[in-house]
Amino acid sequence: MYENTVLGKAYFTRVIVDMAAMAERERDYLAQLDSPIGDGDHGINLSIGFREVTKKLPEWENENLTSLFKKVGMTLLGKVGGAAGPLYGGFFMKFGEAANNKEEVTFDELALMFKSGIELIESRGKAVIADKTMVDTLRPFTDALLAAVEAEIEPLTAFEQCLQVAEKGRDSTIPLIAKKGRAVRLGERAIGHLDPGSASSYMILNIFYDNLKKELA
Amino acid sequence: MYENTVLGKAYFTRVIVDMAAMAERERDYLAQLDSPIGDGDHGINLSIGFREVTKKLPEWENENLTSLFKKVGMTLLGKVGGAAGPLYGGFFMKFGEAANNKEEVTFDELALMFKSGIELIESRGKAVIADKTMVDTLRPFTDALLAAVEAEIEPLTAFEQCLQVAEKGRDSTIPLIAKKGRAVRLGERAIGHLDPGSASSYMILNIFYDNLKKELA
Amino acid sequence: MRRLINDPYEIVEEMLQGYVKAFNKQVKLLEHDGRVVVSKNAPKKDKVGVIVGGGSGHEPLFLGYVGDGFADAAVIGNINTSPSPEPCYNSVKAVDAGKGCIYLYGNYAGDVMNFDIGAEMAAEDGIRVETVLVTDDVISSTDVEGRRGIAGDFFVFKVAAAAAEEGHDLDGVVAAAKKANANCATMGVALGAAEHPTTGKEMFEMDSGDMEIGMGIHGEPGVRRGKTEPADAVVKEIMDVLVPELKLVKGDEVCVLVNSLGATPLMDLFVAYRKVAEILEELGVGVHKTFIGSYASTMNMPGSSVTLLKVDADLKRFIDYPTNAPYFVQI
Amino acid sequence: MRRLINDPYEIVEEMLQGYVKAFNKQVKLLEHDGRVVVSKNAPKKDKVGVIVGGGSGHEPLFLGYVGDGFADAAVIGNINTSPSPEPCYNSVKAVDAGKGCIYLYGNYAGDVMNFDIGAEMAAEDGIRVETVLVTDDVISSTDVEGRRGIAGDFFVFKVAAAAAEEGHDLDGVVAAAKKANANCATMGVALGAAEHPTTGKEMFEMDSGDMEIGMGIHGEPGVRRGKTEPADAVVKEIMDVLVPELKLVKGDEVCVLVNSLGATPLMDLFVAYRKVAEILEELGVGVHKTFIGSYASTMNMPGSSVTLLKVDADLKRFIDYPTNAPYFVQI
Ligand SMILES: Nc1ncnc2c1ncn2[C@@H]1O[C@H](COP(=O)(O)OP(=O)(O)O)[C@@H](O)[C@H]1O
Ligand SMILES: Nc1ncnc2c1ncn2[C@@H]1O[C@H](COP(=O)(O)OP(=O)(O)O)[C@@H](O)[C@H]1O
Ligand SMILES: [Mg+2]
Ligand SMILES: [Mg+2]
Ligand SMILES: [Mg+2]
Ligand SMILES: [Mg+2]
Repeated sequence: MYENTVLGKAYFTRVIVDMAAMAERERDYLAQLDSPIGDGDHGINLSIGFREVTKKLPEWENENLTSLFKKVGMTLLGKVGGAAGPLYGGFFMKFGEAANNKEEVTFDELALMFKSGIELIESRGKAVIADKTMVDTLRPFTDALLAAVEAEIEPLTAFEQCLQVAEKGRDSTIPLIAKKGRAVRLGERAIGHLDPGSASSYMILNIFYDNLKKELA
Repeated sequence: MYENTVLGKAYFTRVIVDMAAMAERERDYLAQLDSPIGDGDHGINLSIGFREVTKKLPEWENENLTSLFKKVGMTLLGKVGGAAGPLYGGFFMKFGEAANNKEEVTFDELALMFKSGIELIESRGKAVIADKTMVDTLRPFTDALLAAVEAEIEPLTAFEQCLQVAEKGRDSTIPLIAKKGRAVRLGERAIGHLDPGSASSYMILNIFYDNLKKELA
Repeated sequence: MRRLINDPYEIVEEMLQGYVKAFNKQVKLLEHDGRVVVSKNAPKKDKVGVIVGGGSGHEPLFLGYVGDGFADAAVIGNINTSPSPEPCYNSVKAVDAGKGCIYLYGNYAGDVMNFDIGAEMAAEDGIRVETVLVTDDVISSTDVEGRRGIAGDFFVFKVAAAAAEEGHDLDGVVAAAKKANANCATMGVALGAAEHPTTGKEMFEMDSGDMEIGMGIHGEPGVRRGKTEPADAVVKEIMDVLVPELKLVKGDEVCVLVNSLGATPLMDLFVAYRKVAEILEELGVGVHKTFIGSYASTMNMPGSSVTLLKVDADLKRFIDYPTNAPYFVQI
Repeated sequence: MRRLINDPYEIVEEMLQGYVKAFNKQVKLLEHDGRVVVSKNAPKKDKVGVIVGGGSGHEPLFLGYVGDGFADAAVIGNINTSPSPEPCYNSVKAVDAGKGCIYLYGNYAGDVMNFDIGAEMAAEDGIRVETVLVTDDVISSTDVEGRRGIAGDFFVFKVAAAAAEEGHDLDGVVAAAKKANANCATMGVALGAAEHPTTGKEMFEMDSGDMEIGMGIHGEPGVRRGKTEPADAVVKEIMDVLVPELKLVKGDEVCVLVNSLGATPLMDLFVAYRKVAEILEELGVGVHKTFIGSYASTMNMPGSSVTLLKVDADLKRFIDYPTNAPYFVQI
């Protein structure tokens, strides 16, 4: 079914470049989201990490998808720190690992890469849905993506539907009390605030989608 | 000529009470004058000093004019510090000394009290006219008062004329470069600013005048 | 922003370079890891390695307490952000003297994740690393395990470091650190936000003239926000939480830390301590030693906190142990 | 206002009471004069009495430097205002050991008037009191005599105190203080104003994002005001004044003090020192010792200064002399 949606180094490189651009563009917005219920640095953390990724990206031209995302993940892990460093860093390392050292993957394989990534976040962060974290965006998205692939839905349509699920997941964090991360100590005071990690996750997923559109157009 | 203008304890006590009220009322204004060309505390200094004077005033009921103003001066000297403490403190000590331990003085004797006071300021502060200090208000005023007394001008008229001289002296500080006090280091940057000490001196002289009006009315 | 900086993305590196240049008699940066400040005398023969760390922006916290008689190393993260695993691991390699190491830091999820990975990496090299989380911020959670670590870091670090210097083994150092942490309680008040060099803006909004009781050192929300009240009333509100928390009774002894978050003048801390001392006197609680200053800051945040450490003979000896760290010298 | 106070008219008294309670092992207030902080060990037999002082609001300046190996007494005025003559006199009576006393303070007209009266009163009792005015603020006047004293106070006080401890007589202590002062130069930059507890307002106006080079520690206007520039550029501008002022050449040695006026984070001071060190290295000027922190503040004023003290063997020995004053401990 998905034999024709082959996503290669070019696609993923563009995704990386766009994530880095997003981290700059949304830096202050994401930092601001992190201010009432965290420590006001989420966007800054991502921008520090992705600046380093951007700096090193040219050196990674000859990597396969696994080693490329391992380097992305290691860079984030090494440069970011905080919660986002190990979580996003680990996510991308596992995301790449699932590409089995290939140079390109099909759409259903991409779904498995997301699955592998979110599992790392869950095991490292010990968060489940409704804990008011990035898991609220990424887990429903991944489940929907796996289901869509199972149902053999056409890639762009599938991703678009899953993005809606991700968006709903992101927004579901607003009324929640946090069970993980800095916002835990706020108790009821966290209610009414969007979780910054769920917001950045949604932005990242959007970048995968936008480039998919370009790739398949 | 001045035998009928007898100024006693009641007059001087009202002057003291009114100076204390002035220090409160004008505290922030005088502090503000002191901010661009000094250290922003002149009004606060006076208020600290006169609060203490107010607190002790009831204990001084039985003092004569000399010992009363010695206590006023000592209190300012002890409480205020800075430039204003020794200058105004010394002023009032000398002002009282010139009353020669009397309970009341005539208008010409009052003039001599001012003379004695301003001389202390000049000798302690080593400032002359046009140095941009309180001397610019007090010295012309005192000279005019001594001249008016010499010319046997009627007290209220005399004081009123002298106040105008004092006001001109105060305002003369505006275009000056300072030669004494904190403003010295500003050089040309002091130009355009009223000297706070010359402003507070003018207020004090006004209080003497207002109570003179009440006394002689 | 009322700060002078260069490139905000280089500020942590520049700070560390300036720091080790200034205090090159006591400390250095690891050659292969610019985020690890190490005591010139580390590793010390037969001594447990004492490693502290966390995000930067809390100076003198972490780096200022590395030196003789105090911590062996500090691992430094980005501003308000835990260090990443690599320098956590590298610090162990640098200071371990065969007796194992202790990680000491404030209880924040990000720090735990990163230091834990560092400890796992060290474990693979056969080095035992134990962790004691500081949880002195009484207001941040009702259950003790969930509490944040703030100014109490100073007391817990000091005690653990002295225990290590005295020759206790890793279990003994861990026990001393845990005891200090259990006997330590802090409550603070914020009067405004720090300015983040990267955004150039205040990290949260707070009107001048307002205060927030119980706010965390990263601006994490506290208990209540309102107009400022007289210093004595605020100190009393704080002491009314700390005293029962530590179950202080007549005859007990404490160390007191009145801490500035950065932009609160010493003058105000002395005024606050006057009331702290008065309250303790009334209770018949003795004061062994008092510390007043900016021991754990949030850059230029206006606000302060009071920390009490209930002490016995052992804790007093550990607190009094001499040290020559650049930001805490004690004879 | 981003401060917690009680009655602003009581703030100096409350501060002093809190201070001496906190550090009662080292200092006390004179029983008959609550504006004089005295070392518990004063008067010291056969030693020249070292008395520092000035307005309050510059903490730890003055009171924090009273203690063993440092000043014998500090005379404390109202905020930003010189003390009055009485406590100046009382401090002499309290610490004189028959060898005379030295008054050390920043060169401000108000301070001179009040301390001079104090000295006259002491002279009437037959006690010799000499005065050395600190004039390190290079920007405040072209003629050296007219210059203000700012952070350089710390170096001049330290040198004079050590000379006294070493047993020099009054003339020797005066000579040491004068030498330190002559070898000391400071230049600062302000980024805003302190908040005065009495008015509850900032003491002058300055937009966030602006700076004023050369501003005094009471907010006395400086050389020029403009938009903030990168830290390195500002440090360079400062060093370009200090280095020729002290005629530093290759092979010279200095002590460096990077001082916060109150609300400037240590982080920024370390960043600034990095550049100071780089410039000195390029010049081939050695650094004997570095001091970074808030050594002379203006309450919560944002801003900082760099002080250089050109040192020879004597000055180095004086600077290194051990002390246990509450705000400057040195082993
Ligand atoms: N235990 C966790 N599991 C999953 N996600 C988490 C966890 N803790 C925090 N997060 C996510 O990380 C985000 C905060 O990241 P960031 O601000 O960069 O780190 P820090 O909290 O250390 O400052 C939160 O908004 C949340 O989505
Ligand atoms: N040498 C002097 N002679 C006369 N008046 C002076 C002198 N120095 C300062 N003054 C006066 O004192 C005023 C400042 O007083 P104040 O602000 O209370 O003291 P300080 O300058 O110590 O802060 C100046 O405005 C000036 O009028
Ligand atoms: Mg955060
Ligand atoms: Mg003034
Ligand atoms: Mg963070
Ligand atoms: Mg003043």
